[in-house]
Amino acid sequence: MSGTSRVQGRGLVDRSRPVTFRFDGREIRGFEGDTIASALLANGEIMVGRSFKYHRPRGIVGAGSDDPAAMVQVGDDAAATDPNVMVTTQEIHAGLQAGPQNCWPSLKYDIGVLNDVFMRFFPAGFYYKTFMGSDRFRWLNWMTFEPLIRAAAGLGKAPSKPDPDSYESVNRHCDVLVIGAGPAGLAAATNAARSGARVILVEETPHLGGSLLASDGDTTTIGGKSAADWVEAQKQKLSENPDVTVLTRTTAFGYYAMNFVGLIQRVKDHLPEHQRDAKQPRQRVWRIRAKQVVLATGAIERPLVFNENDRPGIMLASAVRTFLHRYGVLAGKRILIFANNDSAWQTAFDIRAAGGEVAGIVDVRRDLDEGLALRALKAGISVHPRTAIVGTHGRHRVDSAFVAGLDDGGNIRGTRSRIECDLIAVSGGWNPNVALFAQSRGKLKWDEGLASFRPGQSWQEERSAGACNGTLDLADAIAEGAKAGMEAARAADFTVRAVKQPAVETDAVQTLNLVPVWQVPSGLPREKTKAFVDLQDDVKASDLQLATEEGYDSVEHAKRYTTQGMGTDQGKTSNVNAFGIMAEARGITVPEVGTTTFRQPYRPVTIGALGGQHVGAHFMPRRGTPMHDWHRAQNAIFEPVGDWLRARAYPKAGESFQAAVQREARAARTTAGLLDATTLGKIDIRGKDARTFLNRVYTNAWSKLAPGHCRYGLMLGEDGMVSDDGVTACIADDHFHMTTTTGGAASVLQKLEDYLQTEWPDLDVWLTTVTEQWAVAAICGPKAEQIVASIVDGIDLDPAAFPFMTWRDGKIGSVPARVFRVSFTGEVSYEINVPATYGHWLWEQLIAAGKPHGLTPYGTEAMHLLRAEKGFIIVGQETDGTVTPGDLRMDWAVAKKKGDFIGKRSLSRSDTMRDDRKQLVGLLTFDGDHVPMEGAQIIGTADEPAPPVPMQGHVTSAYFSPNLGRSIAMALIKRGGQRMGETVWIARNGDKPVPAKIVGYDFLGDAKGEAA
Amino acid sequence: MKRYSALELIRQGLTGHRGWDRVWRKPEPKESYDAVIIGGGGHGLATAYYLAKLHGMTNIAVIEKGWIGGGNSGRNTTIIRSNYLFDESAAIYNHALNLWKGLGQELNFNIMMSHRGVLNLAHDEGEMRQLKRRVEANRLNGVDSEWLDAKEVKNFCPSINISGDIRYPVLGGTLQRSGGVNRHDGVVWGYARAADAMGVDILQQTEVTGILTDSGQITGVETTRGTIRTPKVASVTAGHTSVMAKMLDIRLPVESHPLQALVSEPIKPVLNCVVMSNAVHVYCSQSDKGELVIGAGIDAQLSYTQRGNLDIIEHQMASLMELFPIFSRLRMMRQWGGIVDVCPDASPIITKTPVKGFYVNGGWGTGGWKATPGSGHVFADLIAKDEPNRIAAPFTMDRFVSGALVAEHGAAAVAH
Amino acid sequence: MFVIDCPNCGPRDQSEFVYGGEAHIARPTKSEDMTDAEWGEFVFMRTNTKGLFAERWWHATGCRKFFNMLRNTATDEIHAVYRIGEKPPKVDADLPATPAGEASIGSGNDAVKIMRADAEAGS
Amino acid sequence: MTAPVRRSPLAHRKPASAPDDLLHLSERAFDAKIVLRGTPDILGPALAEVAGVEMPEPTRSTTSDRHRLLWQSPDEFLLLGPKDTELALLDALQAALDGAHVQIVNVSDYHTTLVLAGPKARETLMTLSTLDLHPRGFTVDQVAGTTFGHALGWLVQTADDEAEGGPVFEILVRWSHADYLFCELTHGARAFGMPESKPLSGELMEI
Ligand SMILES: Cc1cc2nc3c(=O)[nH]c(=O)nc-3n(C[C@H](O)[C@H](O)[C@H](O)COP(=O)(O)OP(=O)(O)OC[C@H]3O[C@@H](n4cnc5c(N)ncnc54)[C@H](O)[C@@H]3O)c2cc1C
Ligand SMILES: NC(=O)c1ccc[n+]([C@@H]2O[C@H](COP(=O)([O-])OP(=O)(O)OC[C@H]3O[C@@H](n4cnc5c(N)ncnc54)[C@H](O)[C@@H]3O)[C@@H](O)[C@H]2O)c1
Ligand SMILES: Cc1cc2nc3c(=O)[nH]c(=O)nc-3n(C[C@H](O)[C@H](O)[C@H](O)COP(=O)(O)O)c2cc1C
Ligand SMILES: [Zn+2]
Repeated sequence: MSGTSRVQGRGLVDRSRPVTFRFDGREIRGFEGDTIASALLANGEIMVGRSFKYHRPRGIVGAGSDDPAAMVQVGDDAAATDPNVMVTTQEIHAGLQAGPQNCWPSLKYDIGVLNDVFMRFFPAGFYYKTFMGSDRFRWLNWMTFEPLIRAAAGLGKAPSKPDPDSYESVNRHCDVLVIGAGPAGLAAATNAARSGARVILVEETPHLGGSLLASDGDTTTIGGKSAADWVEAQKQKLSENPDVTVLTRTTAFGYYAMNFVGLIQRVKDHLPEHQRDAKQPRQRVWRIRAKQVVLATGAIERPLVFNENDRPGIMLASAVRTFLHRYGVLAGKRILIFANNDSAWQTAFDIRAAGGEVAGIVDVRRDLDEGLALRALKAGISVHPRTAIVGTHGRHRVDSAFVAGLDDGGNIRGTRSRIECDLIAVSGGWNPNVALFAQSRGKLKWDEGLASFRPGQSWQEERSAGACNGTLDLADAIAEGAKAGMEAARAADFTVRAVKQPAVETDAVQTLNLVPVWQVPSGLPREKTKAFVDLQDDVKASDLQLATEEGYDSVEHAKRYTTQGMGTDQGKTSNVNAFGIMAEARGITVPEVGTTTFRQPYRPVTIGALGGQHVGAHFMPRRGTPMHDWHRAQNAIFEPVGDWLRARAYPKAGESFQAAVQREARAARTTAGLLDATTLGKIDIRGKDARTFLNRVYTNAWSKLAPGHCRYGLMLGEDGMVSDDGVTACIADDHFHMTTTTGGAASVLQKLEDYLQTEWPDLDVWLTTVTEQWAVAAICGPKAEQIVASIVDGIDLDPAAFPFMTWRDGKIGSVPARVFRVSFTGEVSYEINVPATYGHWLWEQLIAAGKPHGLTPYGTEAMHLLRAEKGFIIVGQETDGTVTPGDLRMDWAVAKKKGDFIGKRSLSRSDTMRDDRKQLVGLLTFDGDHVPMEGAQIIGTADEPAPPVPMQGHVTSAYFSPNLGRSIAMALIKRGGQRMGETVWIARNGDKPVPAKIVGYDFLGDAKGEAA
Repeated sequence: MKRYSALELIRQGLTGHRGWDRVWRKPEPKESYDAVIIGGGGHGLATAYYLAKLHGMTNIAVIEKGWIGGGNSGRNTTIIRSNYLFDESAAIYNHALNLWKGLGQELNFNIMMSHRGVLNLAHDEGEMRQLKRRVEANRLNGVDSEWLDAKEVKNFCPSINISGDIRYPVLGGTLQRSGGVNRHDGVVWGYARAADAMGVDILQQTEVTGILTDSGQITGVETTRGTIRTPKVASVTAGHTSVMAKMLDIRLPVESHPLQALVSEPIKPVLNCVVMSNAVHVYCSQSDKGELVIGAGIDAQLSYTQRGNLDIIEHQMASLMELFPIFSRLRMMRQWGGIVDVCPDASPIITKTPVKGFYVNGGWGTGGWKATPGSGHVFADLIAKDEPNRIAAPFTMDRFVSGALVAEHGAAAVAH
Repeated sequence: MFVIDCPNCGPRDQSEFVYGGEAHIARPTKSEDMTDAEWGEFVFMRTNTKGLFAERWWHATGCRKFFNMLRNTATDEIHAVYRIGEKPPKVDADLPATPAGEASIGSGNDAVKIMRADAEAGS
Repeated sequence: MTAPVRRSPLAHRKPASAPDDLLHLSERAFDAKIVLRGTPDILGPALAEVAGVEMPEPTRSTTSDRHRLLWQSPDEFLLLGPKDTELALLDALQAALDGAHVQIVNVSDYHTTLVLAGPKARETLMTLSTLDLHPRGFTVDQVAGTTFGHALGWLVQTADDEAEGGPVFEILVRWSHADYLFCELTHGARAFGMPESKPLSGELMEI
């Protein structure tokens, strides 16, 4: 049954290139340029799927992205399958596999159709009224029913393997962005481009021309050319202009603030596998910043809502024209027209002209245009004025319609008669496609003539032209487009002269004469009428009426109660009908009902495409230090610290992580350890007021720190809570080198700039980040001095000459180095800073020099352990945004007398001065082998009572200390500082709490004295 | 109020569904009420419901400037959990969770409460520590919460990618099995219907434009439908909390930001629980209808536009790809924004104010949906008794003077 | 996404900037004389204006300068940028007609449409 | 001890090119780079004397035969000079500006420079940058501190579009973002036949 419905000589499909694809397990033949829809129709098929709720058969209704429900699953590969693909937009190609979704066991025989049988019990929102459990049957609640409902819902299936394709997003700026390449958009783009402006023209379908491609190209001339030639000429003009970009198969999906528009380009979906360029992404998001936008997105035909209007074979009249002219396919063999306006009559004429059979024109209007009636008569088409379709028949495709006359009250009069047909082409009028305009936050207005909404007041730099602006006449649409294009160019500061617009001659129907009918009467009671509004979500007119009666009368409530317009098409064809039906039900006008909110995207956008290239390996930079390669080569275990990756430990072959940490930590105290400390934030501070500045940003005093010396500082937020810490060195009286935590580097610099620029602009201070200027190797332990001595020149390492908390400049080879005698471990320690490009070399020198002395590189885990042995805090581990210096029992770091500093006042609030706050203490478990879990809670009893259990605090850090031969922990405990020696218990999930003694947190005590 | 049941549904089905009652009346505003609640979101309606049910205050009105549920209640990702760190938070959120459990039945309205479990993932050492601390605190507070290692995470939620190759591998996570999602609109409607049945007037399309006082005591409100007298005004206006307070020259520690969410096209079930990750920034579940419901991030700037930026969504989707590479070919169907009222400590304000008779419930920020019944319950108590009860007491405004913040913000992964 | 006209670098994408919160909140110089309540006011309280709002932004990737911006938070329309230390300029903005209401256009809050505005759409 | 070896952040990456000279991407490491904080009236004479460059207008850069001076903010400028001259420059500038309220910081190792040249340079950059990089929007000697995907950097155009081989852009990027940016640029340019460099990954993160 191939090609039976093809009409010779029409359409853009390439008849020299047949294409075979599979649908529902069968081979289907079409031509290059066909969509699944046009190929199916050419083969006499129209049913493609099942509806969401009642599993009713669904066929092709539209011819483009406005189709409400004709969706399939494309691809049978577990990784590259696509659910909910619209047959009307998916171009066919060799190898394409498509299958119906939401039906089982097959498209034709679907168990889910039982829902349809019981439809009367499942009106809108029925699920709110049941399944909630009752006093007697509590188990009959949602948890029992949900799995069944879930399994029945949903449409297609998600892939089960990761996506093999890639995506990309790109940025562009332009002067004029034109969306839609119908006659209006083409005129806008060419006229804007004449000015020299940078123009981008976007078209959703593969071809320029819009509705011109859906009309008989021979009966319309523009500027003396056939419509097709005119389109070709515009295309030529645009392609010759280097400042114009034309994008087809590209949908403008989102109109955001400040003329930021998102486009989604389908780069490869239409190509067979072997033609897909591996260098190209599957889809591309264009992020456009346009000075001016011209919307030329056309109009969307709306169907009529009548009884049994959802059968496959009931199609929009414009879609019938599109299939005929764009694809050369007659969608039916005997086509009945049903309309309330003139434009659908064109469909009848076109069918006749193509040699098809028209079963008649059923029109609800009484007064018909005489010219049209005459044309119909000439074409041998029977016309039924003041008549309505009141029902249809046909199992998987309509085979006949029942019609009846209407009286002046719009009610059914007389008896039903039957008209045989295999396709009903309906038109309820046109809705200007205002989605993007509304997204831009423009204000819609009601147009009585169209009985629809169209753009009212613009809010952004944008103008609408053509059918999307309610201008349906072709000549007017072109003129309006041209004007919009020129005005947009001028608004973007270009000059352009008006030129005469081409004359349009056409015998296509240009009038509308619409008589709105929101629901066609059926003569049946409401419960017997199956008049569908939203074909995807199975919303019937009666559902909207029920919602209104029940009190869900606000348009937003009705939407949510019935799910009207909440499907993948977002109500493109159905919303205005729904508003009309609601208006009738409420006895008010449609504009009084208002619209629901148009939201992005205009059409669903692939999630992967939104992620763009920033996924997988490209997700986030893996920031590494100059020594990173060395750590990698040692098979270090890494940990993410913000964007950085830091070496956590260096297990040797066969060694466990924990064993490695113990070994590294032991070495650091017995021989020497080496840590890559490059990631610490570093800020160069200079200016005569630098000391004053430091006094204000740190809690402690900086007035007396002499050049050559270093000091530890605590930084608070204005709320008094510890936010960062680090060592700052005095380089010269007006020059300091500050270090911050790794994670705090950026935020501290921002905070300091903030205070400097906005609170204390009178201070003469400059700040510059030098975080990545320096590579830092921290070497510590009993052998550190010897090792450092063997490579550093120009520094007297004698502790008397180079004491703790000072720094010196020296050289390593010819490389200038700055060495800080600070310690985060309690061991004698040197933090050697060299310019980053020498970092790797420095590290290798230290490793080599240290080898004879047992130098052991250690990672962040051993670093944490070592500092805990010495009782140093880590901001973010001992603190959590609720901890003051007093809570840390670090009052020594808070200068009482120096004047104000950030957060000072907060320390004297009633709550921050409470004496039962949690305080940092050390904890020694009675069982020294037991290492408490970090985060474990502290309780006051040996047994865990039933919840709620009073909690006294929690373990912030805990390690097995190789140097003390037992476990150590730090904890924040209520009143901890005053409870030395007390026993508390550490709660354990499922186990008996572990007793521990509260102690000071300098576990090494004076044994290792390098403490600030 | 005609009760809803399967039987009634069948009866109505046989008679064309013509016998259903209106869910709520459409009353004209009275001249005066015993109390006026501003804000017809979940919290406001729950407050009214409990005031009427538990405190016998039925001569009250809920005033809503748009349609009820049109604020954040209608635009949230409906994640419900109570595994908060601090005792104060655990108390109020768990109170809410317990109320959620029987709420559908109590309201005689199916709110589709699905206790399908909430996973909070950890991706680095710091998060592991924080989440373990939370699990332990939860357990001792009687909040259902457990720790899962990466493999157990995968077992519980097979669609997650736990590969070690990703930028921030999943190291483990917490699971609250009683957490889950529900149907936000159903909750709003259920509360409204039940409150209306007890006599509460729900005044939609009525905006409060001013609050009247006389010597420091509330006397009424000005609305777009006239003046209404009342001795008690309770603001439950989420994103507009500051705007309400400003009518009485009260400043609050609240900033209103756009927060976005989106849904994918509907698909057959692929995600069986709620997944939340802070480091990779993903909040995701699948609705009963089949869409993936994905919470995006908050815009940095404040705004009252219920919109947000595309780049937030783009980052969100890139993050989603880390944890769920199999979602890549699905499509975003709709995105939207709400206006969330964020407090510096990420905890709510439930408080009396210097103006006698003026009560404020707000500051729930990105995560107040889960609290709806609990919030309404304790707020009703505060309005009726003019004193916060034990659960509400930590959330008064006093904490911004004393410093006793309930700093979930600093302490735990708080979002949604 | 906003395009923010940095006073130093010119119009740039919002992704280059960091939001700096409400503008014109001067840090008290004599905090020791303040009550807890007064201090709490400075640290925590914000006007959170719906309407014309002065806020700070930091051009993090560019000139690293803070500056002020006047924006209508009911529509996100940016009205002016000006330097730290300067007073906000006078501008005309489409402000909400009522305190919690919406600007006549551009608010984006179609979802809380008010009846009367609905009716207007018809005229 | 071995003789000092300077290693640039992209020492492990070879220059990459797309066919037909559409695009070339390479690292130029070790330029001398000095940050100068101060007002132009104070810095101007010193820079003229030491480096022979004029103070640039906002968002522009100026050049002399050996130096380029980038505007970064009204009081922040970045001086670029030949390899191994940073210490001398530092000394000379310090001497010339002695006692003035300025800050002079050696950041030679903070950044490295990526050079992206060729007719497809703009398009490639636009896969990552939100700047208006059309020749009308971005011209020779223009400077912008901005983001490239998740990396930060300073972009400067150093050769005109009309120049042989097309426009040349330089991006100053910090050490830890250099590999990411290099790979993103090759990734963004894959459509032009650029061989793709994969970001380093595979660090062990599980115990
Ligand atoms: C995108 C998004 C995702 C979220 N996800 C979650 C989540 O997963 N889990 C979670 O727990 N929370 C979540 N939240 C937060 C949650 O939605 C809110 O905390 C919660 O819904 C607030 O409820 P409410 O009743 O206080 O506010 P709302 O529902 O916003 O109600 C306030 C009402 O006050 C009305 N109002 C305002 N001004 C006036 C006036 N002058 N006169 C009359 N009426 C007025 C408004 O119109 C509104 O209807 C999310 C929020 C958003 C925006
Ligand atoms: N007589 C009638 O009743 C009637 C009705 C509707 C249209 N028309 C005809 O429409 C024509 C008006 O032309 P027009 O140019 O305004 O509309 P058009 O329909 O010819 O073109 C609109 C174009 O915009 C594209 N588009 C829509 N949304 C898009 C998006 N988001 N992204 C990218 N592309 C998108 C469409 O694919 C289409 O090609 C006239 O010729 C008129 O005769 C007539
Ligand atoms: C949990 C949840 C699920 C949703 N599911 C859908 C959906 O299936 N289809 C849809 O169109 N919108 C869905 N929405 C979005 C709403 O349509 C709407 O965008 C949201 O309530 C905000 O309202 P507004 O867009 O009218 O401002 C959902 C919203 C939420 C909160
Ligand atoms: Zn700037």
